[in-house]
Amino acid sequence: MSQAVSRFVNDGDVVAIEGFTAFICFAAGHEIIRQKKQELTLVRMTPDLIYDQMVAAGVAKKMIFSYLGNPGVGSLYAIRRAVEKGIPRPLELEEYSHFGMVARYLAGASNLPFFPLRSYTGSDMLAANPLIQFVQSPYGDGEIAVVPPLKPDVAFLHAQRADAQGNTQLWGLLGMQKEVAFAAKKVVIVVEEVVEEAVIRRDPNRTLIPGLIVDAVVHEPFGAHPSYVQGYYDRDNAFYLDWGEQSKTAESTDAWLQEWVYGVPDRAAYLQKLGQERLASLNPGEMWSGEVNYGRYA
Amino acid sequence: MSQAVSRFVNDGDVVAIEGFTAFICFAAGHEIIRQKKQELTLVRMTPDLIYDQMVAAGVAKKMIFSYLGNPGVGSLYAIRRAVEKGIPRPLELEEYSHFGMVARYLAGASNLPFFPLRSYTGSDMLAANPLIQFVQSPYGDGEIAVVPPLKPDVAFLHAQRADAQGNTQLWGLLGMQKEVAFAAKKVVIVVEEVVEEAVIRRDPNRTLIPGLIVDAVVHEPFGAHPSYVQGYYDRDNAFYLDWGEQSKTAESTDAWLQEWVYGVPDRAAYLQKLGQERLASLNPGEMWSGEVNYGRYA
Amino acid sequence: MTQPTEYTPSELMIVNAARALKGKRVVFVGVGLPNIACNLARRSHSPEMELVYESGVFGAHPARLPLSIGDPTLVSDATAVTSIADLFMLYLQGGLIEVALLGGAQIDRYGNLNTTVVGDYAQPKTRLPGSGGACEIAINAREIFMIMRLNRRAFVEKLDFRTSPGHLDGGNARQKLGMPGLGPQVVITDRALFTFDNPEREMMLTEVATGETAESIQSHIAWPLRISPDLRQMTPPTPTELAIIRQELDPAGLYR
Amino acid sequence: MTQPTEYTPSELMIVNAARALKGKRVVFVGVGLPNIACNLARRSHSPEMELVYESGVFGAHPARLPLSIGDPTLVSDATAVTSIADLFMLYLQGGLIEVALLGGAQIDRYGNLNTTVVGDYAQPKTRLPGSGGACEIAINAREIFMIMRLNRRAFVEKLDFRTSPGHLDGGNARQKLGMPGLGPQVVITDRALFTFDNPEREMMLTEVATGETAESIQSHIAWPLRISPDLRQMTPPTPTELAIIRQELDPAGLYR
Repeated sequence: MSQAVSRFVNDGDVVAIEGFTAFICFAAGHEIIRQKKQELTLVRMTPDLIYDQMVAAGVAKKMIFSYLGNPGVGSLYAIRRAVEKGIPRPLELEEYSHFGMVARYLAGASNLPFFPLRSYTGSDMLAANPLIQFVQSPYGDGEIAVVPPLKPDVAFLHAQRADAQGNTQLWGLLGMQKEVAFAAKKVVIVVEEVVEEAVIRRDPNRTLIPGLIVDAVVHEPFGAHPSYVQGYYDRDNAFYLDWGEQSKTAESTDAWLQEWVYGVPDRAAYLQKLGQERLASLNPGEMWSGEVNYGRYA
Repeated sequence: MSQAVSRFVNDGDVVAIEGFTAFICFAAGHEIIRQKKQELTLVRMTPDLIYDQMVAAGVAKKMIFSYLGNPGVGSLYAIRRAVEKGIPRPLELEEYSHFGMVARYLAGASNLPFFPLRSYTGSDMLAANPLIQFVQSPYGDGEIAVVPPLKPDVAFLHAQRADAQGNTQLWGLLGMQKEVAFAAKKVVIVVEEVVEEAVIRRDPNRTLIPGLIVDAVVHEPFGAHPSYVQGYYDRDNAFYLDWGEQSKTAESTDAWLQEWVYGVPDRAAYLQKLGQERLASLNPGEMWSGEVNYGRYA
Repeated sequence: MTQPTEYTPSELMIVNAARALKGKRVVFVGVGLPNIACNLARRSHSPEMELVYESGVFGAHPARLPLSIGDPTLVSDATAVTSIADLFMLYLQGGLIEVALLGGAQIDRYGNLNTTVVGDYAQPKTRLPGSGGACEIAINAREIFMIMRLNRRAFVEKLDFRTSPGHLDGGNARQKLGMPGLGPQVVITDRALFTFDNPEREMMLTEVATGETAESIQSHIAWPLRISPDLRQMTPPTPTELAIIRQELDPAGLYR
Repeated sequence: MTQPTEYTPSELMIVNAARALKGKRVVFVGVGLPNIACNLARRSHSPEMELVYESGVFGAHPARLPLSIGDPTLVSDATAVTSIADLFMLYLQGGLIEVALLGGAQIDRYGNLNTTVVGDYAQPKTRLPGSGGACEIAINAREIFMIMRLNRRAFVEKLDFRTSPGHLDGGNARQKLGMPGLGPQVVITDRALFTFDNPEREMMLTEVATGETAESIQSHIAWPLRISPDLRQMTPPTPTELAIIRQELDPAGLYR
């Protein structure tokens, strides 16, 4: 991960660490903090704790997003401090609705000049974000909102498994992982398991991201903690609740970063500090998918 | 199937029997012929043998499509007779490229006034089809082709399996089955196997079509013969080759329809006539997907 | 046998939301109160109701009470789990959602919602979460039901920011803009119920909870309230409803 | 040891296409000759080449010779299989395809293709298959290689219908229309090889097969042919190339 971040993240880049509630690659975020990257534009539909921590660490000048909250808990205090008080530095916001963000990724992934969606009419979001425009339908049925393509310089996407070439399979909440992967200029895949190509090829419909567009594969078990990976571990809800308290002041937030990010050299050390018992408590049990037959057709 | 066709197909309807090379529901097409439906508009990216047979039978006044061929073999003679000579009746054509058809389905499925795509510039298809239009990007980067939504009155979609509520799973070439299902006003799912809801729920990511949009489920094993269903049977290539000869004259085509469509009351009789040996020869062997763990999260 | 006769404001909202959902088939739902309300509806009068989560889950059968709309327990044993793009394009914009439940920090008399900022947008006093999916949900879902606590800071004369359109400036403003959905139909609060069942599509008091009057409700609302000519008393939560909530849906009392 | 020195027109086209594909990483491919050409390239000089099929298959490992781009043998044991929408939006339009191989019933001097009709569109003498994916492939793939038999009915002065744009009227016409791809780069036939390596982007004879001359090639082409100043003799298929085709890729001789 250290190598992937130093190689693919440059100061000033547009960086996406995506995943809808699941698959949030905290391992990448923490390494970006440790490497003291600067002036990043952070892209994520739901900034979540990961961007709260990164904004608190001062790596970001801007954020492109659609929902700013600690899911199921409350506010993201570090981001609010940056926006409301400029601590540790001001943070520019570029804001969409969820569908608008998805549409921007879709336009970026499919090389379209814009993507149309039925949203924004009658909303003040139009005034707040001049990139949201309207085009007239040539079929005489009025106008429709459009958003421009978004192509992050680099995306970190977590998944259950990939082969060494980056052919990536994921299951559970698919979120926008596929669209971001195709939209990004560089893609780093972070997985719970690196598997043989043969494992991937047994179920080709489950391959959401082809190795073709992947620049690096990082093997980082529990790399999405405290978010979750379907079938591998549960969300560490206590962590989310604790963060609601921990992040309330700049001082306590910094103390946390010192202890859990700067104070550990890498993810392995973070996990060791977290402790085997805590990780074991996140075991989700088993519920298997069953198999389907693709046929041999020899 | 008899019930589904009589209930959901009205004379004059826009009918889609889709599937890219695979999952082509010949069972539905033959039943529509037997019930002597009239003045249909037939929609399919690749009309294939199924629409060649339906056009020969005179059920269609119009076809909306993007590639007119007997895949891997040659021409579709019945459709060519209709277009070139008006036999048995003239056939109006509305023509797109593959991507244009997909884009029409996407617009229909997602209630958009149009769908943009980078195609058609510099092509005579623009002159041949005035529904293909251009819109200007509001971001100053030129214009882009758009096509209008396509919402068939009824779609027949074949798949490996569904539960009684119509929650449908398919694997292999996914084609445009999902997009057509969401675009169509009525959806008839035709499956090799009707399974318990529990089977579907073991692998929710494989559910492409939710029961929510399904109006009927028809259990019709080998309903896609002579096309194929991944893991269940192979394409009957001899049939495709034979059709290349059989369909060369109106007389030999009619003779085939008499014997294999009008001459059998239903799909079961067709299969019996085809013979167990021929069906057995299409067995694809086994290649299983492996299982993934979704976790219990109790 | 002890029958619960006391109930909390949350329970009142849950019960009223569940009742309003009677007969609805496809509901777009978040976690928390709306989730419990939908499940109460399913276990009482509407067993056929299908829930769609913004996270891409259809037909969830959670083995535990989900903590967020992205909880993995919603995925395991669900009928279908789809990408966010498909969820918004095919399910929501495709017109499959009959009712969506929304809330916000501020609401005005036409059911427009603010979930973005308190104060000025560029220099906010309080930065709120923003739209999430609310803006397009408000536009595309066939009907919108709101669930919010009644208080004067929330029921304002003028929104600081209009995140999600309700009936805009009232009347047929939505249709003029070509919005597919019908907009807000009901506002469910802990003290009263409001509908928009008038030509101006203005929030109108139709039911008051036990102990409340039109006057007491007005005191929590910034604008002069429109009152239904047949204002009714709310039927309190029944023992059966409360029992389902307390014993089956929220035994830990998280949402009490 | 018998060395094959005779070869068929098809084998010549396969070998020339394979050679032209040298160093290309991502190729959009149909079945038949293009499929065999790609696999010959993979087994000789370009083992890293990735094939993408219009049917949605990436990284196919077929257990038998596929009969169509939709053959189920392409699916089993493939690396990824995707919807047609994803194939066209994300792979093709997304700009991932380096080279696509196309053919047609008619081609003109600027590499524009007709696969739609012979004769008038409304009253065709012969109704051909139409575009399929060819129109958007011709626009979006970075480079287009054509494979066609050389004859006067195909290499025409004016197309009956322009299905897929090549270099349009020549020069930088494509760029002016904002097309992402570079357009036709080479035309591979059974008698000669052509490129468009001139400012007018006009088809230009660069290699002739054994036994052919510039004059003999001109006799198969309707327009006055542009000839490269350094016209070369084509290197005939090598024994190794022919052995791979005949023993491994098409042992049944289907495409001989």
